[in-house]
Amino acid sequence: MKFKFCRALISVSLIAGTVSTLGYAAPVRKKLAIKAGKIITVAGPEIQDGAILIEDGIIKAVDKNVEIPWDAEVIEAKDRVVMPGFVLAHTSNGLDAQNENVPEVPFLSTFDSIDPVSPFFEDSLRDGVVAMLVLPGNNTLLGGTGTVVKPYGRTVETMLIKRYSGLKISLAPPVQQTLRYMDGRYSYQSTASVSRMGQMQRLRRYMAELKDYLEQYEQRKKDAKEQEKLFDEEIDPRKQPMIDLSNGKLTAFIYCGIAADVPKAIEIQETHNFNTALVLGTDGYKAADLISKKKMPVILDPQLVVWETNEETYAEEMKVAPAIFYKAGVKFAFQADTSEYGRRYLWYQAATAVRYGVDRAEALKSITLYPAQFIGIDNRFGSIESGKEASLVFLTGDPLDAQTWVDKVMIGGEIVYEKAKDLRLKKLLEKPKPEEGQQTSQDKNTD
Amino acid sequence: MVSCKHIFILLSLFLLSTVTAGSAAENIAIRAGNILTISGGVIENGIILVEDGKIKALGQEVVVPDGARVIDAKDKYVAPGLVDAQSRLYVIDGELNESRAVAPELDILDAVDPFIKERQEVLAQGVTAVCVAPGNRGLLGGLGAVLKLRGAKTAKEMVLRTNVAVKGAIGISRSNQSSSLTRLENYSSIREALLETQTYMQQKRKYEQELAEYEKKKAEKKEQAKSNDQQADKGDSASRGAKDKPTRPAKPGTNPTYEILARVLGKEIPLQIEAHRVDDILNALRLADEFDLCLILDKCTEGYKIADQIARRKVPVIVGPVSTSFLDMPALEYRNHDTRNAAILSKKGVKVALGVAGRDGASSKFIALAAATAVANGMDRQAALRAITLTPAEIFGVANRIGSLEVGKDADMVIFRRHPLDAFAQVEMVLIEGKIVYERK
Amino acid sequence: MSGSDTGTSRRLCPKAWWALLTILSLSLCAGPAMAGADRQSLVIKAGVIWPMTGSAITNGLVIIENGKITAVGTNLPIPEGAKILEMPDKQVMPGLIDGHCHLGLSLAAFAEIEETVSAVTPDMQILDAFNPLASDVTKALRSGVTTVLLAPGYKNPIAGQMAIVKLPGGKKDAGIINRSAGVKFSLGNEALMSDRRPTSRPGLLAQVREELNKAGQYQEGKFDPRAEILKRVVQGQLPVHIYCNAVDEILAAIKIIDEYKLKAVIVGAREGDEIAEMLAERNIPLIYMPTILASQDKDLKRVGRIAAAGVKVAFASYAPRTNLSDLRTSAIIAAKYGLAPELALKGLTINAAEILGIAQRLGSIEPGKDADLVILSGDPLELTSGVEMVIIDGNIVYQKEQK
Amino acid sequence: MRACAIWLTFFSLPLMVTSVSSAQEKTVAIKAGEILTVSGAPIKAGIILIQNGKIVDIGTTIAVPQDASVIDASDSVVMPGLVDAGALPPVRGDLNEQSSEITPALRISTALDPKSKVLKRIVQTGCTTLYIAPGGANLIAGLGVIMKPVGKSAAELIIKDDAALKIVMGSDSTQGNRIPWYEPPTTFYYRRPTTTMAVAWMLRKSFFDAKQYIASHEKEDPNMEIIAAALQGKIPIRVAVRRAIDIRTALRIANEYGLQVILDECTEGYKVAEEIAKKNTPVVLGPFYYYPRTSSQYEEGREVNWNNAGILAKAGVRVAIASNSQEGPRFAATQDESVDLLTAATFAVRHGMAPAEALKAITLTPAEILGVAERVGSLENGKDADILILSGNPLAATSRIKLVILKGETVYQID
Repeated sequence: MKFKFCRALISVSLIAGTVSTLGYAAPVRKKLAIKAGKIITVAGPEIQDGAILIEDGIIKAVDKNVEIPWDAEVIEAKDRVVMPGFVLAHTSNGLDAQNENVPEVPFLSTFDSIDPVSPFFEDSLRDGVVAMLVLPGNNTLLGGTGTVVKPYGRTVETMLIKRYSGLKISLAPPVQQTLRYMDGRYSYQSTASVSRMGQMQRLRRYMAELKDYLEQYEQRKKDAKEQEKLFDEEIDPRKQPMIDLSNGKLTAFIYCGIAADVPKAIEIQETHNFNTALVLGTDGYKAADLISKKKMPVILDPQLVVWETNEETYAEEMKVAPAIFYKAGVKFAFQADTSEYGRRYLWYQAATAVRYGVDRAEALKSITLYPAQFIGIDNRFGSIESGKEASLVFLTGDPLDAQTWVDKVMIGGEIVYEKAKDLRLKKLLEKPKPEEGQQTSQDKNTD
Repeated sequence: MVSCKHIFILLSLFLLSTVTAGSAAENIAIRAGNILTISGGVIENGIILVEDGKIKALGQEVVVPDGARVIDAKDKYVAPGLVDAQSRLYVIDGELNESRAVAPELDILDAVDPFIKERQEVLAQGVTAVCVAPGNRGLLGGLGAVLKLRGAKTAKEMVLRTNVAVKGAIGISRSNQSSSLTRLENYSSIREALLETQTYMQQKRKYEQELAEYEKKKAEKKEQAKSNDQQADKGDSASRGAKDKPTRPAKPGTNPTYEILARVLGKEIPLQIEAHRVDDILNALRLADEFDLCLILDKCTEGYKIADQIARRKVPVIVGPVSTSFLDMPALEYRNHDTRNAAILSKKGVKVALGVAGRDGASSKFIALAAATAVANGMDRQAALRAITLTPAEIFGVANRIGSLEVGKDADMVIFRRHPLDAFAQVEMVLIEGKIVYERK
Repeated sequence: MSGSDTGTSRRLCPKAWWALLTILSLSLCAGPAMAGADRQSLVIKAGVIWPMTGSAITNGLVIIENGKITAVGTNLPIPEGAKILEMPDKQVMPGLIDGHCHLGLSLAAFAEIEETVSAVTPDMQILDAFNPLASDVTKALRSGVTTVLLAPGYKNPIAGQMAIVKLPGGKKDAGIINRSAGVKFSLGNEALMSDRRPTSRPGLLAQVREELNKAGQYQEGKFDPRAEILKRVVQGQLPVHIYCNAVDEILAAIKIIDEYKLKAVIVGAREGDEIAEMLAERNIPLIYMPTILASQDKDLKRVGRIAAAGVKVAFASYAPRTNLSDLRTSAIIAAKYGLAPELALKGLTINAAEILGIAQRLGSIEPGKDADLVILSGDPLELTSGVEMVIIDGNIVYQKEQK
Repeated sequence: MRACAIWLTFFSLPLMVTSVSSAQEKTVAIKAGEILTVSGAPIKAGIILIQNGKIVDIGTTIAVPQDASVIDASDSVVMPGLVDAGALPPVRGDLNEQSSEITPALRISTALDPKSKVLKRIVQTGCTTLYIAPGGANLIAGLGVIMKPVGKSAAELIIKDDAALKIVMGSDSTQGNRIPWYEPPTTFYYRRPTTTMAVAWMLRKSFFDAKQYIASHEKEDPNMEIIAAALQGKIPIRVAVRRAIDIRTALRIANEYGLQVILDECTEGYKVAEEIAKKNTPVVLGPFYYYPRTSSQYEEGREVNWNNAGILAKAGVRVAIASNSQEGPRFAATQDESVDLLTAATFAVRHGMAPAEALKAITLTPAEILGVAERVGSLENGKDADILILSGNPLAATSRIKLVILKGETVYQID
């Protein structure tokens, strides 16, 4: 831990220049008032030129005309749109390694693996994310428990919002990608040495053994009581997370690689009644009506638009997961991935959903309130309501407009990001100074 | 005109769904020219009465209750829904096997994808049930199941019976190479697993006895303690109570592998062994004799060479593929494949079921063709028809539900325009449990 | 017999034909087994006769003399001393013709037919690898197939010369009909390899064009066996059988056929239905892949659509990929999924013969044609009807054992 | 359903050709809320008149003939069909002929698959004109082709064959090559180039050889023919370069041989914008690596700038934005993996490019660079009626393509 801290410090000093906000260490003011051009509360209607009153990082009031106390510091944001910070319901980035290569390791925690200086957190903050649930990857049956963090802080402790929340279960067999020649084109294929049958079986076996263990544990306890012995045996800490899962202290995030895994996930939920959230693959929409029957929360695959070939006409038809789930009346949250630039922004995912017919309000909820609910932090995050934490984003325009930028990010009443001071973004967007001598030398040998 | 066709198809599908919804409750009476009740010969100009999904009555003089929907099949054949005993329908590609060699506890239902498109095509060829089992890459690959081709969103709704058999395999060539050593290894490791199961069961029984004893002892102790308390004169009761306390026996952990194999040993679940060469088949038979198993021979490519022995053992056989053309690239073990296999076995009195064992799920639609091929190679017509209806149902223990047209069985039936084994026997209508699931336009 | 004269005989004057026939009959007489059989005449009385050229004849008879059919019809005068086969409940059809297979090679057939060291091997002859005594050949007679086209493999863009042979029926010498019946091209993606030219589709087509151009400019004298053969291809003396399945492959094939005015047959043609009319208007015939290799309805329906568009279709088994005995199965499946039944039958016999250019001798039951007959227990388009007897050149080469 | 039907008429009906020709007789009028002509100023509440697949009239006050079938898009935005100057090849398998490093005569057009899924998807993303090139694993990769995405055979698809000669610099063309060091060469991968130096050297050498070839006409050599033609400016040359150093090398070699080249990809173009502008060399940007993804990028030491397009445009370079495959040099990506043009342009604007520029960069500019501007790229009289109808501003993330018209025929429509 100490080592990690030092590492963090060093690396921080390295990138101190890049994210200026890390240098920005303002103490939290007691009273704070934001005068915003537009407030998207998500919870209620949108407010034109309203104000938000914040005390000790907690929202006290939000309305068109709040009377602002004389001692409050006023942030003028007349030309800004203020809305709750985005929430990422499921990610495996920011870890040094995503998957343990042992199938059953529920006792692991991403808390010990999160790397505070990972550029992922920096990027997320830049994109207006204020809270995220970091879970293990999709290649481990019982991957471990997750951690809810804010993408800001020098150590895991300072980032921490909620430790020990959510447990990752993956029904898809671990995937090793290999290049195969398939119907005329090379494509990456999974060559899993274990099968879906095996995954389910291992899970059942684990639960059966757990049941055995608990019974015997109780039995031993009873015996001890009968024999007037003192009973100091602890529950096996490695089993604790699954126990908590069964008695509802944790939420199971079940990864369904293909639609066929969804019925199995539902079966698991029914037999053990875990409270469950489904993390879907690209074709999860096939099971939309199943899911809507169970009213399960859904976390969509980063790739929202997939193509399907119509058997009758050979036509390529677009399938848009959010639109389908919206019609089915399922609550969903988006994932962002690091592969491609459109998909890595939550606002762009929401915009895509709206493009294909999802209601705007619902789309906005699905990047703020719903994910907050899924990961159990909606008492503090997800909307602008009095009593909630002042974790807000200041946007230069409408959240779903591609030309809008995140201007400021406030977490717990503290401004933690400002575009104006974001040197890395500057570097990415502006023309570099021409290197000395280059120009002239070019001129010489080209003329 | 294609677009019209397309619209039409959608429309008809829509209608179909409404029909299914409607026909759920109502009774159906089918006036059939020929009723092929597999179990009881052919009934000409008979009537089949279907009531809430079951066959209520069938015969030549059956009174049709008013209000029943009458389906006219006077000049047609009605047969029970066909069954493919070696199907891959619904099973996700590459999910047939676990890498572990001995894993009988795996359940094929976990590899089933309810969202496949092929179902309707296979249904349209008169197949109403398939038996899916794990592949041959594991020595004990897992549990098979019988599925009905209902339109369902989950495996649970499709399944007719689970745990129908534990699928095993002996002497399968790897990358077109096989050696007698691997054969030996396969055979012996299956045997080992069964022996281990026996010891496992013994331990379990032992534990139960010990537990019973312990409980008894404890009860006695309680008695003693009580009596001691009653004659509470000296204060040494505690010391007496303290000595030779009975200790609870340690419970052996439950092992799903052995639990399943125990049920196999108990003849509760049959062992379905895929064996091709004569020596492999003989090995399988030897296993069955040694442990007194309920054996099902799968594939049985060279069975025709030892038909008598198989017949003597009264072991049912699932022959397939009838022709190696159904395979993608016939592996080494098919070298001596003979299309007359099924015919010879059944002539010798072996209980033969036929399977397609095709290269993918959709090829289950060829089951009738497979049977016809068997007939062309000398199999008796009736036997062949039985081998794709009742016999597989019997082998997998679902004969009380499907496989023949009898009173009380599920109303899974197909209306053919001609005899099912004719190449151009057009499927007119398919019913599953009294619901019309396919109707030719 | 030397390769060249039989090779060209197909398209030459009848004189050459007589030459060929004498050669053949000689080669047949060589077998002592049938020395006697040839002279005596055979009469088959069958329930139904399928001549393929005309409509079916019920209770007719076929008269065979010296391995040739002399008469077909009802109540014909029976020559004295003729051996008579009474089969009132059986049906007779011409021996089936397999348009594309790899029979009679060693067990590892697909190693035997792929000479992948070089991509262009038109001078190879498949017949040099053909073993008439191989187990699958002797078994093959049960299937009712009497004539097969032997082809080299799929991995070479220009694979080699194909041969047409009659199944020997246990005799040492196969009845060779044509030692070089054409050159096999492969424009499918099978012909791409990662470590040999070509590795890409454009490269594949470029190479084929290159070779054909070279052959076009090839002048006699300097010895180049490959150009030698390909020159005859370019001049249209030697037909090519182009293996291609996907639409783009077939389109590429058509383009090359047009450019070089090739005398071509397309083999495989899985997705041919999507451009069937292009094939029809160029009347390029097809040897369709074994339909039994497909399983989706949309694939099974394709061959029917192709034939409906007016393309001449024959069938192939790709044996040992599929059994020879499933040649008929493939045709039946095709018919079941929309191919006109009579086209299915013709595709097994007369159409195949015409596509392979052997219709003068085979493919139908007509006077003057070789007496290659199959006697079935029932309707040829019923899978349930088995092969009872196979006759090649008037000799009974297979008879189902009676129980 | 309706979309399906339309798809049918275009991809399943064997009689498509005839149906088109018959359909082309009729007149189509589009009533648009806003017309982005790209070439001129936007027109509010305008009408576009189409005859025989060509635009015959555009304006606000146009009399619509009675027999004309009217498409009412009065609530929508109408713009010219997109021109993708570097699209996914609808070709199966390897896109490169690996057997040699220099394959100028390799024509990608010979392997087109008109039924390819890629084309059906590209149409739905609004592309009506595509440039397809061979893969990027060979130094001189081969000849590209300009095509429309809808047609039954290659002949119907192709607008212009031998449209450009593709040359690849940087790490891709050296990929997999090995020097026959001690062991004897066993595969054809034992060959040059293995270094950036050798890339430049081989390029110079082949141009030098081509010069020799032109000088002395003794024997036919298809490959040399092509390079010679390129050298004489009969075939435009497109050089795929990423790093600034490679861009400079490319420009230098072009200078030496007096070539007029087009630069592809140009990931580090922003560093040398002025030089490119000075040579007035057009640039086809894409694929867009906003964050380093593949290892090869690290090997190359490529640095990304999000505003590459904007900087180049500001410096006065003619910039086209192409989708391109992100899959790597050898195989075409699927549409899922690549970026559609509208999205690319949208983000270009987000990162600093002027909206008008960005719109040009996916329509008119690529058309000019490809040399088909007289047919496509903008809404003007006489040009092909390749038209998109969108629900809103094309550069907004929330607006969707509602209708795609190709040569006057509706090829895609949302139900």
